Amino acid sequence: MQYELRTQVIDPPRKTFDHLVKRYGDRPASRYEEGTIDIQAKENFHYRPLWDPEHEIYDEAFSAFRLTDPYSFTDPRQYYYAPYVTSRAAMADAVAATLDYLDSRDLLSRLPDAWSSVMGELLVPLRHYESGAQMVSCDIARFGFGTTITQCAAYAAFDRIGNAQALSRVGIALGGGTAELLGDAKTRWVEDASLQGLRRLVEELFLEKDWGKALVRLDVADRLVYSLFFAHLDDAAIDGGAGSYSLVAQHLSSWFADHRKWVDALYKAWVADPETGAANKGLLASSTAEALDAALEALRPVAARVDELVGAGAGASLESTATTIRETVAALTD
Amino acid sequence: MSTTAATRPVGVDIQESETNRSVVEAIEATNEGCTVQHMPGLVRITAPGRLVVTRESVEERLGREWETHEFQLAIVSYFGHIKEWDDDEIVIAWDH
Amino acid sequence: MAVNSIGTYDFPSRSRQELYGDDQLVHVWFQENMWFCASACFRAPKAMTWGDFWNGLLVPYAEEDPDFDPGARRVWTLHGEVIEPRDDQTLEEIGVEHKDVIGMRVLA
Amino acid sequence: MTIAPKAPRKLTMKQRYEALTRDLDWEPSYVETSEVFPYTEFEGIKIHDWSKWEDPFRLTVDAYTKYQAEKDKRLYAVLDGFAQSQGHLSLTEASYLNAMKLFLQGVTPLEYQAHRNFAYLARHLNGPGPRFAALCQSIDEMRHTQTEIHTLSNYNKYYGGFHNYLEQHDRVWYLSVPKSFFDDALTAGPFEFLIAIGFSFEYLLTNLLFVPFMSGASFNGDLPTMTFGFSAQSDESRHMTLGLEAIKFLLEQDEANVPIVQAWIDKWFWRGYRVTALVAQMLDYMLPRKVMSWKEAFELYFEEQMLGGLFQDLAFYGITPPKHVEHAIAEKEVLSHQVYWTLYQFSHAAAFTTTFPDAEAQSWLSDNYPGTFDKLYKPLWDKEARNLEAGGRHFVRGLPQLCQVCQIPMLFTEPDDPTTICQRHSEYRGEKFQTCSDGCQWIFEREPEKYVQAWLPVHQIYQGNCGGPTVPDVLAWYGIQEGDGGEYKGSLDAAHWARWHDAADHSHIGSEA
Repeated sequence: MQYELRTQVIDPPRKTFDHLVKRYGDRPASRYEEGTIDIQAKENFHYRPLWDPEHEIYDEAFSAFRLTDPYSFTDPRQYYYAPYVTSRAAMADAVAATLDYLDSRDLLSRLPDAWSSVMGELLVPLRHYESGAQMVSCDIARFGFGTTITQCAAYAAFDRIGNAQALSRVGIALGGGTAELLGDAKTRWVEDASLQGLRRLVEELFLEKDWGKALVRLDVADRLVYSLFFAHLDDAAIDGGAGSYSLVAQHLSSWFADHRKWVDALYKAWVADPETGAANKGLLASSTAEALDAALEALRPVAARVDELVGAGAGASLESTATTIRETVAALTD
Repeated sequence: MSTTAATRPVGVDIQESETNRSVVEAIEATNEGCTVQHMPGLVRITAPGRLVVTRESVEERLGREWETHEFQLAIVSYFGHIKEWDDDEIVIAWDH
Repeated sequence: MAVNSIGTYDFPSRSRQELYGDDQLVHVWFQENMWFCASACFRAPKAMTWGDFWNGLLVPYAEEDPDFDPGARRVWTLHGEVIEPRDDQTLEEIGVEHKDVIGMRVLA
Repeated sequence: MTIAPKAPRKLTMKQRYEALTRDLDWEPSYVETSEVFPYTEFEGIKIHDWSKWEDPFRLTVDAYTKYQAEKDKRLYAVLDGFAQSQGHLSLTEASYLNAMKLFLQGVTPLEYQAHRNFAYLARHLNGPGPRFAALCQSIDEMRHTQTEIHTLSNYNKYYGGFHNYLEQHDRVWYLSVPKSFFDDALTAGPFEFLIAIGFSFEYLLTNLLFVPFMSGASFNGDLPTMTFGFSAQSDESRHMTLGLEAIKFLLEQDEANVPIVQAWIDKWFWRGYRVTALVAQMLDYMLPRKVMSWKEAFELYFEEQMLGGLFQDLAFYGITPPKHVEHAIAEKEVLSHQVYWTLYQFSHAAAFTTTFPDAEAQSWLSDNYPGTFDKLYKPLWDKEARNLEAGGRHFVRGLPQLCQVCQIPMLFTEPDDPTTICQRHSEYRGEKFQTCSDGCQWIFEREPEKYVQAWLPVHQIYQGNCGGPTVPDVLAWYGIQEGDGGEYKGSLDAAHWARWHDAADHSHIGSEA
């Protein structure tokens, strides 16, 4: 016992790595900080990309949004891999528990037909929207500048695939344990008139080269989609006797609340930057406005279809979310 | 020197630990003619042509349910080609 | 063969001579002497005399070998040919160009 | 009310994976597919059917997070326990940590680079199967970056050489070897990157690179490194599979892909092999307790498993063993000795220390390299022993010539003559470029447009871009502090080690009470 006590008093000559001491002073650093801050290479890149000779391997010029110090933004959730993956394992467990419950009570087959249609026609095809969101997030993870940002984007990309898979599992459950309904959902995603605006929006987003703008455009669409499907319809479903819709929606809704924490923090860092803040504000305001117009146009037919099926005031809800987005961005950029 | 896919060795390295002991024993029992070598921190099992890990044989030794995905907690490296990885078995073999 | 790229792929060498002004890089390849683990690289003015190159750059480097004998007879090579540089000749006059490799072998 | 069939059949792992991962794709119609995937054509690779891509792991997000969370739980428990119990004092010797310093400075930043570029693949490959596999690998590589940092962070608190590893990776001469290697891969197109990193690095060379490090850790009392290493390697098996699937997929898609892939294998085998030179000396010289020799590791992991196994398999597609592989085989007897002899002489400008191999170490080298050590390298160490007795310690007083491609000092010898340093010359646009070997020369001449851009540390120092004209200026720019480099004996690490072990001795406890 004494031996151990004795050995524990060795005073470590260093508290952490040099780059963290420079930034935060001589104090022990957190695992998030050690695993994130300044990790991306900064200088002396050896070669230019063959696939984009105009840029360096990591290049601030990949976006018009700039931070004087990219590490002035940090993830409010402090996710490095271990806590991230632990939190997602718990989310996946929760989703699985819900699906098992729905399955064991045969609850999905007891849904009112209209709500069953909302799920099969509109909710399950969103797996493709999520898959598109994964691709956009991967671009941010590769071309973003600074590990605090790109790490969030990489985890978000993985989350989006997770969401796509969760929605697919709903589809499998809804299809009585087969993948048939997923095939229908894909056809709907590609062919149904109500979904074409949204699909077009995703496809056009693939061509956005500026990762900052892509992030804003995706976020605006996300806020409309999530607010409609996982907040507004969650309530409406309970009123409409479709409790199992709500059981599913809660998981995506809580994921989105977690996800938006870092996006919001990044917006705040953009506008607060002492040097680039003014330019970022202008960009954020204009990108949001453009993105909102496009996303509303894409989602109005979706909301209209929802209202046709269950008459839940989806259209009005969509417009009201848009107003909230306009107000929030105005408050941030005025 | 030409060899055939049926005899050319394949192998897997497994981290040496108490929990992995059943996995190693199961592989030994399932694969006739395999060789087990202990190296610092790991166990290397090689077999001519083909090496199979079956869920059933691991579960028998482990005394509980075991998903083949769990093999990911044990494997350190392998050589050969993972030809199959499904609910019941994992097969490492060469294609050609 | 040329690289495959999207768009023009044309960048200047990061080691080109103009980056060294009136100087150039000169390599010395120690042959038949494994004490020197690798060939050496020096920056030297093109107008530096061989005498200055030898006394000012090469000897201080080579002295790290405890058996180094500055007076030993040596064979020098450049561009695959034996050369016999005189102390008063400049590197340029000897024909040493940017990033050339000068071979140096001590005669037994 | 619709009634679903009762007791639905559970989907098999394969069906479930297909449904959840591979079926997420659709053919875009509002924009051109070629605009959505702008990077998968310029390399000349032809893909006819992306759905032919196989992923034997059949992972889905729920299974991934479940097992990865479990792995990390186990790993961080070991790290915490080790830190709390002053586990660093149970290493064989503080000099062991030189291997880990090299690892943190040289390898960890590469894991991060892999993370970023697998994200690029996870966006820009046309098929959802390979995109998902790439995405898993991308976040796995972030995991490796972080678990390595967190593992070695504890050593950084007590020992030199770790504290400025990130800046050093961007600046220090010997670290431009791994950095330029990965920069080369990142700047290549997506398919070349897959062959470079996914196949050549992860499948062909990963065992050679990592298993010796991890076994070395296990053998030298470094429980955390062993744990993170084996834990990372379990992800690595997925990565190896991605690499192998990638190559088989490309080869099966179109015959015209075969020569392109072969040239990439030729290039990336040699490029990766050169980076493993650092591992060779680590195994034979840096580990206080040796695990296996480089030669043995090379024979087992490369010659037996890859040449004897994998390449026999790939012969089916018309793929031959990598160009210049015979030179690597010839070098196995000399490589580690040449590299360590070089690091020994340049460690005054490094963030690790080196020392004279003692009698026991030399006799191990002599036993393991009966054909070369006594004849070629022992005489050098004997001369250095006399030098040390006379108060000398051999450090080079200047800068080495570097290979334009691998960026290692020009220390390698002719394949058939281990006493003659190899010099290869090429000219491009009127400028001379030297390379260390036929392998590096071939790589240079294939793509000179690329390699002329190399940020060669020695040239940059001479251009005045590295802090100033003198060695102390450059070392300050490297962020090297007293005790980081030079000779191990008498170093700060050695002194601390001795003091802490004295302090940990029972006999002192009573006297201080």
